[in-house]
Amino acid sequence: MPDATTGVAGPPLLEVDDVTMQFGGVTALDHISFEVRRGEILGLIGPNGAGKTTCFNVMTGVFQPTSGEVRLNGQKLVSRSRHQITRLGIARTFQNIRLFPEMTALENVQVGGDARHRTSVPGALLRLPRHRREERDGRTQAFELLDFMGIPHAANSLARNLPYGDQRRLEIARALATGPELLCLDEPAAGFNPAEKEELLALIRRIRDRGQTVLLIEHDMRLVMGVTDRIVVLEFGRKIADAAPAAVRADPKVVAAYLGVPEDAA
Amino acid sequence: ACSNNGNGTTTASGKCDSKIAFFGALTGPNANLGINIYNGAKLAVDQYNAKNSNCKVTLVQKDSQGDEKQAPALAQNLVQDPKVVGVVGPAFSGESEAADGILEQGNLPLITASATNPTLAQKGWKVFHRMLGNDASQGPAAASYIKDTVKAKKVFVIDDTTAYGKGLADQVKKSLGGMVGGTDTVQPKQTDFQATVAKVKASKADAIFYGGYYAEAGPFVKQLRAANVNAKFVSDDGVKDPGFVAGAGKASAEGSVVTCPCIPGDEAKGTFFADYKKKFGKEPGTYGPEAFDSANVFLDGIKAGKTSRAAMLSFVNSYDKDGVTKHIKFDKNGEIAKSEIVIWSYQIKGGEIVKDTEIKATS
Amino acid sequence: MLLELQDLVVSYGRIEALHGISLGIEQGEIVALIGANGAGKTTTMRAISGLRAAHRGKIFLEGRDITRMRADRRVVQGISQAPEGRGIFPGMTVMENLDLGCYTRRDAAMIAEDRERVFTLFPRLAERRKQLGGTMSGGEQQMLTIGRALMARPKILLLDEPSMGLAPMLIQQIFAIIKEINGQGTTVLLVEQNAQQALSLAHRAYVLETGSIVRSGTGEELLADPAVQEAYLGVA
Amino acid sequence: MSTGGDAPRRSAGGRFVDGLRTVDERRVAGLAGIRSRWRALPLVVRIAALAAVAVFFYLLPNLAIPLIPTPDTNFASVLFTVAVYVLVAVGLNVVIGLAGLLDLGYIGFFAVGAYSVAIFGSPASPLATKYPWLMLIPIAIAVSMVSGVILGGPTLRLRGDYLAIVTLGFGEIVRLIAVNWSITNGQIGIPNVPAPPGKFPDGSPLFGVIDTRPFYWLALTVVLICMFGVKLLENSRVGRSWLAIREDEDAAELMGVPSFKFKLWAFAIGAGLGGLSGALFASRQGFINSNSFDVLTSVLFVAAVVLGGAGNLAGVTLGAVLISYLPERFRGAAEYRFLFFGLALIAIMIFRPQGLIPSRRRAVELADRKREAEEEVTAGA
Amino acid sequence: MNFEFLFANIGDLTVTGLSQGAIYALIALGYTLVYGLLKLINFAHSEVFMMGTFGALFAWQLVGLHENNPIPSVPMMIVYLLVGLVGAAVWSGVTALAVEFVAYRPLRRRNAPRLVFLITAIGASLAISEAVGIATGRQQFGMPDLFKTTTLVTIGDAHITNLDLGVIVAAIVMMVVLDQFINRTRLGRGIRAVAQDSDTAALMGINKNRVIVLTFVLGGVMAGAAALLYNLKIGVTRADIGFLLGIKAFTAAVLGGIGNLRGALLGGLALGLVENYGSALFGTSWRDVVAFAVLVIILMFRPTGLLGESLGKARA
Ligand SMILES: Nc1ncnc2c1ncn2[C@@H]1O[C@H](COP(=O)(O)OP(=O)(O)OP(=O)(O)O)[C@@H](O)[C@H]1O
Ligand SMILES: Nc1ncnc2c1ncn2[C@@H]1O[C@H](COP(=O)(O)OP(=O)(O)OP(=O)(O)O)[C@@H](O)[C@H]1O
Ligand SMILES: CC(C)C[C@H](N)C(=O)O
Ligand SMILES: [Mg+2]
Ligand SMILES: [Mg+2]
Repeated sequence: MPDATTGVAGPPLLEVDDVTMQFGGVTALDHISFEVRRGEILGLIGPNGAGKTTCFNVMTGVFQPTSGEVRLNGQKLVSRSRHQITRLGIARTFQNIRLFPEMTALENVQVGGDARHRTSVPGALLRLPRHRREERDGRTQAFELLDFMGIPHAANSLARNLPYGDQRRLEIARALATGPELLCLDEPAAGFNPAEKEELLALIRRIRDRGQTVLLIEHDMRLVMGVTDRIVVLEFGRKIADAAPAAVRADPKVVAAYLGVPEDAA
Repeated sequence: ACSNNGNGTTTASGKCDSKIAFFGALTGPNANLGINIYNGAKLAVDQYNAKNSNCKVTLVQKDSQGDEKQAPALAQNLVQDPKVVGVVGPAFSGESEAADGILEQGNLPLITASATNPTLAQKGWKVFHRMLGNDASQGPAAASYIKDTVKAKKVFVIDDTTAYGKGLADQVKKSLGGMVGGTDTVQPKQTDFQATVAKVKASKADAIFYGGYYAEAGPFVKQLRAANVNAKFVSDDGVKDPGFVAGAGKASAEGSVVTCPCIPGDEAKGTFFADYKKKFGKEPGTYGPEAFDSANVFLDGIKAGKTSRAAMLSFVNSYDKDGVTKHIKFDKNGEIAKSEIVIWSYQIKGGEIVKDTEIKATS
Repeated sequence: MLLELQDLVVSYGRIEALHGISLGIEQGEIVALIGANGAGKTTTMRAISGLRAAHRGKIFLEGRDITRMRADRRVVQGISQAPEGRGIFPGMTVMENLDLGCYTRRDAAMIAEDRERVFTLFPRLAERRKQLGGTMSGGEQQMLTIGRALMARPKILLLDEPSMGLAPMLIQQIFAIIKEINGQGTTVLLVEQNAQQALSLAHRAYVLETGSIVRSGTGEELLADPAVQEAYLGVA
Repeated sequence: MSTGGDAPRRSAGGRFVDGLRTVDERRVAGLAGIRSRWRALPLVVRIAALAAVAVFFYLLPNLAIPLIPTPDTNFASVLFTVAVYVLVAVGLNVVIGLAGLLDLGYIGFFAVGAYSVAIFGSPASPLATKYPWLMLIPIAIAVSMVSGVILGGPTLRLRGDYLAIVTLGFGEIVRLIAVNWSITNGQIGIPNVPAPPGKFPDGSPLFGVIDTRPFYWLALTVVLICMFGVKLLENSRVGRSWLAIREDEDAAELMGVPSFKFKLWAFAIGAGLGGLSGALFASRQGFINSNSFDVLTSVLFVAAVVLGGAGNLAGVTLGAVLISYLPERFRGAAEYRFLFFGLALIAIMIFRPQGLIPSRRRAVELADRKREAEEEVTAGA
Repeated sequence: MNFEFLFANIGDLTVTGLSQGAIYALIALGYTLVYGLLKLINFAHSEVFMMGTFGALFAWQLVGLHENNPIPSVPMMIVYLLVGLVGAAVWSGVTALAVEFVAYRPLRRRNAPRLVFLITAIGASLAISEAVGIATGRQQFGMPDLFKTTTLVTIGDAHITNLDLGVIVAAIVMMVVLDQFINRTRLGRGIRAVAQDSDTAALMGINKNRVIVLTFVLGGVMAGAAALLYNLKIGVTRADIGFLLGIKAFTAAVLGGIGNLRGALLGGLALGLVENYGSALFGTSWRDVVAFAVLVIILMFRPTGLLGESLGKARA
């Protein structure tokens, strides 16, 4: 199995260690291991049903893997609760958008920001100074993130009424608000047209430039090849490649399993 | 109507606007019992108004549905209306527990024509009066009926957990002593008694005493007979109503016995029986005569110019006169004299409740 | 004209999503509808299939006015839609989902044949006959949606972003399939973000911009149109 | 962990606040003109207006307004009942309206509060203590909150309607324990529940049976304080977390919301307020038995919240007022009042499915949806 | 705790528990059907059932069978049973439809939130039971006896009466038929499709409103059948009997896994047994406490009931 050979090497931020996930007879992940290094943009690709989303679900605590372990900064994640994992520094978006539809965009982002806040009922009832500070900072940060994602105009609209594309952006803003070290994006460009994909590509780079690590699932090869530093390829729950974009593109196994005709039209 | 008179105990201003109130169930599962009592009181008031057309008395009705939950609010209501100088009721013991304390705070005299729980007289309520014998008499009477007339060996005692049913069943148990071959409770509004029927069946008792009201007793007996339990069914004044036969069905109700510290309507003195029949087109039901007497005590008071509650209270306390059911005179707890207590037994025959014998009060 | 929209207006509450669009589709054509996010493509599809009411305007199928016809009746009349996103029945198996596709059909033998055809197109569905639709992966659900729409043997097939969420190889396949069923006589209305491919496949196409049709023409014409190239083909 | 916060961006954010105000205003104005105008008023004016409303409510039993007073029942007594229902609705709104947990057994907490006061306060109870009334109230709240946590702990994992039936079961269990337990004395009940302390100069009790206004004023005060507290929670991280959980619990968890903790808080706070209202109820009633705590009443509590507009304090208040006031107002038509009441519930909900005063967010959303739906109807769907 | 009584009578307790549970199960089917389809707790279903008890009574009165009539001959009994069944099913079915048209359909048109349906359901329930209460003077009505209850077989110490056997068999047969209908027929598949996603179902050519009406009628007919059995077993009815029984049946539905037809049967029978054993063990007054406590415990370990959901959405 080709090992990663790319330049942007940092210490491993996230390690997926020999993870297996079975659903009844279906083995969605079959002894998968890979790592995400601090500061990189890692692509996760593979045919439909290869296990990419399942991999996210295991990392973020949605599923308990049948076996194996996931570590963030060396800390074990398996069997931790989901909100704890988020607070440890992983945030994600969803393949099928899952915003809080009846809350405004601003509130959606604020909820994300609250992951880093401590005060609870007593603080809110007594309006303790700490609570006031957190509220103020959370609000400011939420506005900043909406701005950063290019949807400041949406702040006071209910999420459900936003156009599809803005909803995808809002999801990313909300995930960023939790202050993650690792941001996991599940097909963020689905349903985007080429121009919008172009914007998204720039945006992902900017997120990385803010110091955050990005793990990206995407079927659009132009986007993946354009933005990632390294790519892990899954097929039938197994890892079939783990290399720099150029190497992956040329890998015959990947071509056969996933890309089809080398020159795709994306 | 919304002015708040801070002091309800003061005398009402006008002379001819006094009210007395009926307090009890006019609707709800055991409404028949309340309606009988209301009718008795109504007859008294109408007769009074016919004779005193220049100074009529209003009969206020407070329908509690026999539900303790509703009672406190209704009692407060009565207390807040200074024109009300006397209450006939509350009809049931349970609602009495809930309401009488409030009437007491309002110093509003009450005469119940039916609430039979003995402890009601022992709570130090000055306003409390009872026109009939209590369950400390009825319980032993029922027990002796079971022993002497039914000649049962083993009795299964059931109550409905109300102040009345439980209180009475406890008295019966005490009197039966070792003959009690099992006990169980049912809940008001229950319709499915399979579990209790199973217990009765397993106990092989030859008589059942049921303390409670007719709404539950009817279907209970029906299910009992359907399960081929043929023990003699003995119950109380709460079951002495055609509603029992309706609930149980003629066949199942047949032969059941109920006791009651009330006189049969046709045993009442004077023209009561005829008057009642004429006015309502049917014979007086359970406690009609007692209610008639209770209302008349207050009406006599009003006639005598007792239009404040305090005056009415002392009037009632010193009342000493014959009514249609008995000689009326209350002791310091508000009970009538021992010698005036009667307990009757009644039988269900061919779907009718017919009077059986007068049981001698033993306690 | 198999299907015709006349001056169609559709709104969501106070938001008017389509401002009076007119378009026509001839028997046997593949017509593509392209446009940016929120342009109103899905809304157009839903209006045709009857899931959204027309505020104003008319819809004709084979010359008959179906504007006020219920959605389920339109299926019987030969309109079948593969909805955008997750339009599968999550609690039913793959097999049951497919069977619902031919709810209005009664020709058992043909149905069996069509089912086999779908399984040949998407072997993954055949493997997972008994799996619940809701547990399939995103791309697998997309296959199921398309397969199910095919099961209806419609006169006109509405495909809303069929390539969304599919792996590159499968996208090629999907476009091949569209071509094939069109060859067998099914008319197709295709909504796609993947404008390049959609336009090369389509006989004719319309460009939708914020609720209005701004351009139309044959596939080649639009492919060659510089404005279209810039806005939708990512040719900078 | 850097999410930025450097100077240029902040100013950008600040500019947006201004820009947004206009957007917001336009959006709201289309639907709820009064609401937006209200929010546009200066804070002082708003406080003054609220104070005036409060004063009005304090004076209500003394005002001779036509039609409003109840002909068959003492008005102040009805007002007290109304206030208790409002308190119930405020508490239940935290659970249902904010956190989205369908609690059909809220009466259970109401009962726990009521029985706490009765059991520890009534001389007729075997567990009577010498604690004064003012001590009994915090005890009642505490016991209710603990019961909320006891119920919530094991069951908050359950989804929507499973939780609903479990809470309903809880409410019934509380009632049935009251029926069967010797201390609570079943149907027979507990008399002489203590009332708040205080005497008129003439020695008659301040909180007596004849003049019920002091009770009403007390309840009103409690209601206002609790509303204020709930409002503080709503406009904070806590309220936001509740909403997020209501919208999509899984997503909320994945965004770092400890959903169990906040649901438990919602339950405990709701239970505490329920217990407090029960305690007030018992003190005023002077007598309680198991009948007062039946499922139907519990269901009516829910009706109050939804009828008025779940999630909105003014809404649930109005709902509670209607639920408790209407049957009293029409006590004259005793036979028919619950029939009419049932029909009224249907009619109101059909004409205002979003509740009488919907919460802001729902108002917008529902107006949209309603129009959509109407269009679908015209299309013959 | 009275173990002695429990074990001495375990057979009889089992039989009565099952026949009790069978009635719960039939009512629970109605809850589960509507819940599965519309995700709606049809609170008014208890009243649909209550109307059924009166429906049977009226039908009998119409053909001249009154409470105190003598027990009829076997052929007449069968006729009367059928008459009662038709009367109950028609009244229940009509009530169910009325509730759908008056209380639910207008809300669906307006896309009202789910909770609102619950409130109109409560309103409908209150209105129906009050209307019947007023019409009947809140009186209790006794049922005629159609046959004499006799013990058919005795297994160990369990006396199985004709009534108990009939009730249990009827419930099982109806559940099986309904289950086959939902899972095997095209119409049943339509019902399930609407249950999961009504928009997409329309795209399959399914008429949503027809499916909903059909479901309410089915639930109503089941409730009618339950009402007939209830009349035979309990022997009286009243305007307010629906409420408690409705809650029990809903509990049974949840216990089995709401939305799951087989779960409704299982939940109903289980609830009947638990109640009977529980009341033998702890006293009859603790019966409902035991029932609800068991419900809570089971849900703690199986959060979606014994059999989980199936008519509605599985985890998406
Ligand atoms: N709960 C489940 N039960 C059974 N099979 C499941 C379940 N969840 C996922 N699977 C299967 O596991 C495999 C992996 O699914 P996953 O969603 O991870 O795919 P993916 O790589 O994200 O695909 P796509 O690109 O289509 O989104 C799929 O074949 C899917 O059908
Ligand atoms: N349910 C809804 N409520 C309110 N507005 C909506 C709703 N659905 C769509 N819209 C709005 O209608 C417009 C058209 O949306 P539509 O979904 O038809 O666009 P589209 O062209 O299909 O976009 P996409 O490429 O994102 O699928 C958008 O502005 C969108 O925000
Ligand atoms: C009317 C009577 C049956 C009342 C009954 N004696 C009771 O004390 O409650
Ligand atoms: Mg995926
Ligand atoms: Mg679209």
